[in-house]
Amino acid sequence: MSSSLTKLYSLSKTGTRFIRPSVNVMNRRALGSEPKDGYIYVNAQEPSMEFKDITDRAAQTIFLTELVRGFGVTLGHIFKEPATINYPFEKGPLSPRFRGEHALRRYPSGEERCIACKLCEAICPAQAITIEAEERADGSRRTTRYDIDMTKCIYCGFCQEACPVDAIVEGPNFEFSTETHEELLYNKEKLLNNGDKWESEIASNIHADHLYR
Amino acid sequence: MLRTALGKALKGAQLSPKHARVMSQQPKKPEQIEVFIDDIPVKVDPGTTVLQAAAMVGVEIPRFCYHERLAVAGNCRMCLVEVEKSPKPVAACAMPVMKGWRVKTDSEMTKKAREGIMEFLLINHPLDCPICDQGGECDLQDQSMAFGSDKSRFTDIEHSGKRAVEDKDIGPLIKTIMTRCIHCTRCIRFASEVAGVDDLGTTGRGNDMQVGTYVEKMFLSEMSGNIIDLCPVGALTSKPYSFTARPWEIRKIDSIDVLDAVGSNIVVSSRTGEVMRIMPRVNEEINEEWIADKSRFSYDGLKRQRLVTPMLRDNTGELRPVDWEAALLTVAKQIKNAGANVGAIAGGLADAEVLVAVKDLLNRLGSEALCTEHTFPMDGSGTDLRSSYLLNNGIAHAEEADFVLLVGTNPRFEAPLLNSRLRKGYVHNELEVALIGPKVDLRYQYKHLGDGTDVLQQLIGGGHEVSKKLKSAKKPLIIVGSEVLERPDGAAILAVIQKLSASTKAQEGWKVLNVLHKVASQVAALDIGYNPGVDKIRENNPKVLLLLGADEGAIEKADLCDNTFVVYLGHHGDHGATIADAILPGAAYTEKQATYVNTEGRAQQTLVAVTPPGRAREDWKVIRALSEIVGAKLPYDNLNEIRDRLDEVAPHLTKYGEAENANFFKQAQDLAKNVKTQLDCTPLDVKLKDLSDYFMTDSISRASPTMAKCVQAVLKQKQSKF
Amino acid sequence: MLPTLRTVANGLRRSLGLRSLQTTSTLQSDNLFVHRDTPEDNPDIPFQFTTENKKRADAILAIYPEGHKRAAMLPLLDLAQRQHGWLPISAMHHVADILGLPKMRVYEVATFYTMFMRKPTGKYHVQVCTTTPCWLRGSDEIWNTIRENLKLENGETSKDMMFTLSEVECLGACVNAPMVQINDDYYEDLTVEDTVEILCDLKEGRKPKPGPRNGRFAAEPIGEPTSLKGEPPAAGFGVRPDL
Amino acid sequence: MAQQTVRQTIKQVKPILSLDKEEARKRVVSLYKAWFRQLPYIVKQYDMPKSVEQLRDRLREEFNKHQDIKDVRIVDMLVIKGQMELMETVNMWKQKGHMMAYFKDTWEPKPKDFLSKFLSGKD
Amino acid sequence: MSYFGLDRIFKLMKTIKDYGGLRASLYKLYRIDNLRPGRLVATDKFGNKYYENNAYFYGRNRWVEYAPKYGLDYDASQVPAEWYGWLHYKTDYLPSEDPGRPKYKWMAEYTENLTGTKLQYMPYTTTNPKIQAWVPPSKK
Repeated sequence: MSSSLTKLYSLSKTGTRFIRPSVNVMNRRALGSEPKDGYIYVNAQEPSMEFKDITDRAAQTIFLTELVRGFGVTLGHIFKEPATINYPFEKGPLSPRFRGEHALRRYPSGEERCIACKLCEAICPAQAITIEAEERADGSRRTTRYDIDMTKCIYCGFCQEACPVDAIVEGPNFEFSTETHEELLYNKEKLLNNGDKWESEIASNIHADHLYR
Repeated sequence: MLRTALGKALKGAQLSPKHARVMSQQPKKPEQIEVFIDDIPVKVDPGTTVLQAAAMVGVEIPRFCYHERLAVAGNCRMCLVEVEKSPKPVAACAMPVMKGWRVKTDSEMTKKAREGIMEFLLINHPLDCPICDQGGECDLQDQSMAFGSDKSRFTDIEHSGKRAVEDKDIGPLIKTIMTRCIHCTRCIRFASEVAGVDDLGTTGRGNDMQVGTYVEKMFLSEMSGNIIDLCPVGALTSKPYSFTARPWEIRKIDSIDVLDAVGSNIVVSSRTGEVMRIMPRVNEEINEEWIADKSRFSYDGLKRQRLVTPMLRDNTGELRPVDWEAALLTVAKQIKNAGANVGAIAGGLADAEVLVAVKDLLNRLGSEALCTEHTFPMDGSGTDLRSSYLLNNGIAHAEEADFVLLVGTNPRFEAPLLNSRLRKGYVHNELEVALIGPKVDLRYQYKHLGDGTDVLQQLIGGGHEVSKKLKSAKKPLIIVGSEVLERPDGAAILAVIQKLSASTKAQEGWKVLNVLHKVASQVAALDIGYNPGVDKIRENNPKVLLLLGADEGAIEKADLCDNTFVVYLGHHGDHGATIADAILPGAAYTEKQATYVNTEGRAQQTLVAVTPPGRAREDWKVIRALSEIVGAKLPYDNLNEIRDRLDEVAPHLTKYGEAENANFFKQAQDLAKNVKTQLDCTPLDVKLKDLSDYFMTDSISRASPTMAKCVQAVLKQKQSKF
Repeated sequence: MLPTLRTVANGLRRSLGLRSLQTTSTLQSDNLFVHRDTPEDNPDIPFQFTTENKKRADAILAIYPEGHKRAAMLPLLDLAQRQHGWLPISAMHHVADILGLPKMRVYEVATFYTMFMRKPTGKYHVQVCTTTPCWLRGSDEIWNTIRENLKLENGETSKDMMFTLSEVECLGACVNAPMVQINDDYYEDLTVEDTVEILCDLKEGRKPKPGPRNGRFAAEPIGEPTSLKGEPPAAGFGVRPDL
Repeated sequence: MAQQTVRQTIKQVKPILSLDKEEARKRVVSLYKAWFRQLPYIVKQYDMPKSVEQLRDRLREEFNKHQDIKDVRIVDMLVIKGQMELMETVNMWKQKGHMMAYFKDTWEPKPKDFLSKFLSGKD
Repeated sequence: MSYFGLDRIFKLMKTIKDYGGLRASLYKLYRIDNLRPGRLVATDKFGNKYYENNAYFYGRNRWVEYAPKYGLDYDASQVPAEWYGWLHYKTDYLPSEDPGRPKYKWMAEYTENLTGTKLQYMPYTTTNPKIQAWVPPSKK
């Protein structure tokens, strides 16, 4: 049924050619008046006052052709498959390089990767990252504080580019909106937890992209 | 190492370049020679190295092992430059220029040499910059960026090719990651030349060479922190600072160290309102570019045991936090009740501003009971003549002396930088040192004359073996520790020394008598007119006693009446705070802009690096606020105004950076004749005899965990066999 | 068991081309350049020169002028090593005391020279040259013979403290290759039988005669000289006539 | 002398809207009424956590703040400002926060003299 | 038949039947604004069902039906991390089949965006206080 209506719509589209044969002519005239100096007149032009054109315009006004065509388009779309995706049930395609919510990753052994080199903090153009570090009991260099103000972050991805150990990454998640501002002030635990939650997806994204870096 | 007995034997035969510099002050000047650095002509003295000549025309040659204040080693080869007509590049740091040399610091050969050296250095240097504390301020990083090649032939997929070296444990201050070492030997040279502690060296040879102590041994020096600054890579880094901050996120504030009376110039690095580290700042007149370990590492004491809120002692005798209004009102009430019967004791860390504010306040209240914690003889000239309590000759000139008599002092721990000057004179300048007092280790040889006061008498009488040397010396120095002057017979000792110094034949302008103080506030306090010693307080028994950071226990609760109301104004909960009835939290030296006068009479100011913690306020402001509530409002509201007041009291207190000379030796000696006290026969003694005594001497360093670790490490090292 | 497994695993990983994670420092030298206290080498073990050696030490010191006494460090350390068989840390300390030098300066020298043995060494230190000329002349056989005879590997010392075996680079006796140095003596032009004989002699307390083993006196050709047979030419031979 | 000048200037300067006090008063009253009528809607539209009574009190307070002003031109000027404010409010040009700003706690003035600076810890 | 669109009606009826009757289908339509035939690919541990129907154009051919327990409180963040890639067309592997997907024992259980609930994240400091105040010694 819908296909027949679509056809009807396309008929109305071709019909315009019969109803408005002057369109092309007018276009051609507008474009045809291309002057020698190479400039094109783009402003509204005086309508042609030839008898033929005047009657043409009058006929179109009288028979409400534009209105009919508009309805035709609307009617045709009712029966077409909608192009919008039905979020949150359907989700759009995403690149493995998508830069979403931050996460701190771990080594396969479960040891946190971050070594507190502070390069991400240094490169962050929005100064959203705050790091404090000290020596852990085993003598390794670790952060005691790794805060990202997600409301400052501009998701440029410089932090993950700067990271020498792939610790801070921008994960795939973009569905982390919150009701309050405070919830977006991520601390180290939150980021590590993000990493633990999303490791499956983060790892496969990195795997998918590894040939290109 | 530099000076064994040989040095004495070959007197004057062979002189190090530095010695030559000292000697070149004499009129005969050798002809200058002309050389060309990158076609820029420059006239230099013979013996100048290529590197120095290049520096004269502003051409900087990269280097790792060369350091201005250390002997030339010439082992890093980074400074290789091309010299025209020379087939091979020459090491600029070690090669003296010849007449007409054309040095090319930017030629193809030079560049190639540098790239080659850099590549060699990087072969065995680990690529752990992200976890290296030197990262961001690393000479190797900078120079490999500037002079290194942009590619490497070093491929090491197996991770087996790089040299790995065992880390050394050289104490709680210095962290070693020896794999990063590039063998510049700066630390070794510093240890043996400046610190005088020959514990570092190279062991092994070739690829196996490593810098270390060979045996498990702590680097037992009071200046050990300087090797951190010297290390061009991250092999030696600061243990307390380790991993805490990066050089690019740090705010650097020029300041002054107040933990001894030398007033070393420092840079306070702070980050997020926290002092991260303290580093030396070059000041040729005081500390060159070194600082002592206490100055460098006790900053973590600034974060511990702090007084952050005013406190009052409640009915049960417990100290309770209160707000400023309550504290000030209570203290003011007590002061009003006391009337003129108010006293004040200034501790070792009080700045000139608070000293003058307290003095003004107490004077307005009608009291004169202003004392310093450390005493000084008042007989004779007392503190009226400035020259009798200053290190008159200046710290920098100590290295020029040819004979030094130390009386009752251990400069190594009381003023490590003065001691390094003396050691410099000893190494390079044939300085002879004699000491009266307990036998201590100064890291150079000296003649121990005993620890009795009778030695002084003998010296005056000329009957002593040393007295001839003292009298004949052109540049003699007598350095008296302030500690012996605190003895009951201090006045007599000072009088004897004044007489002794007058008897020398020092050259014009050379000041023989020098007093070495131990605390930073003393000179300013005496300049402003405080009474040295707390005797006055003991006599007066004031109703309200104000302690300005007086933590040395000069006065105890038992010395005071029961109803004496003790107010403590300071920054640390130490001895003073425990006996106080009211605590007004003040600012430490990194938290205020304040004036300190060092032992040579040089006024310097600290700057604000971080804000005072909690509800603490700058000290003088507390006094100013108190004065308003008491009803004796002090006429200054801001720093400029109180500095104007300082200027009124003593103009030199605001001439920052300049040492105001004092020269009243003659008058002082005349007055000294009136001294009635007799020399005591108890032996002269100093408190700081050993390295373990050095680390914790004031409220800041006592609160510092790092310093506590140092003490423990030193004591542990004592048990060791090495 | 576990180390074996680890070795196997590492080998496997390497052969697969995977990166292995290095956990310990790589061994680049068989010597340790830091001191470790051991029962036989610690500063508590007293070291004194014997009266004889004391005299020798004084004689050595007397050679050097005042102020240059530290130059006596090498001979003194050698003396100590000869007395003790090797160079314990207390001997280094003793030398430092004699010379009045910081101990570190002595450590530096003692670790620099490979001939100062800082580990317990056997009575006979067998050093086998395996550098190219000796190797070409069959040092491998000599090496293996000694190894099997003494049942020692490179750098090991026998339990009875009689022998220490080490493989060394050129000892400068290439004309008499292959050769072995045992303590101060060179045993040259060795065959497998010669080597066994020398070791047997040593084991039985005899001192084998040092020098070449094939009848040569020194480095001369075997039998007749093959060159330079004629009378040496007079002075001025081959010089331009106008000079 | 100075007063005379002022008086003269006042005479010479033309009034903005109102010719006399009575007229100015009328304008004020009408503005007050307009605000008053709007208050219930404001509460609703801006979802303010306040009751209409509270807003009324606040409105009265706001008007009383200027009750001492007698100069007609200043009154007119304030009335115009009030109208502008009302317009912004009615048209929802403002947001909740702007409206709630009327109910901000009174804030202490910046400390001026030494002691109050000291006690507040502000320099 | 297809010319009159009757096939679609049959398809619709089949879909309704597949979904378990008219009532269930109406509820589904109410809940997810859509009623489409699709192949059930898998169900994850939370009970979310994943469908695929390649008859629809790329971008709409995969969808999730949130677990019934969520009712109308479904949320986009209820898709666990393993399924995220598949649902966003990053991979065609199902999580169970994907060889590149690690499974470490330290990996945390997936949680949805918890904002607005009691379990929501609240920032707190992870550092020690910078200044240690002096505590006066007690008299006791």
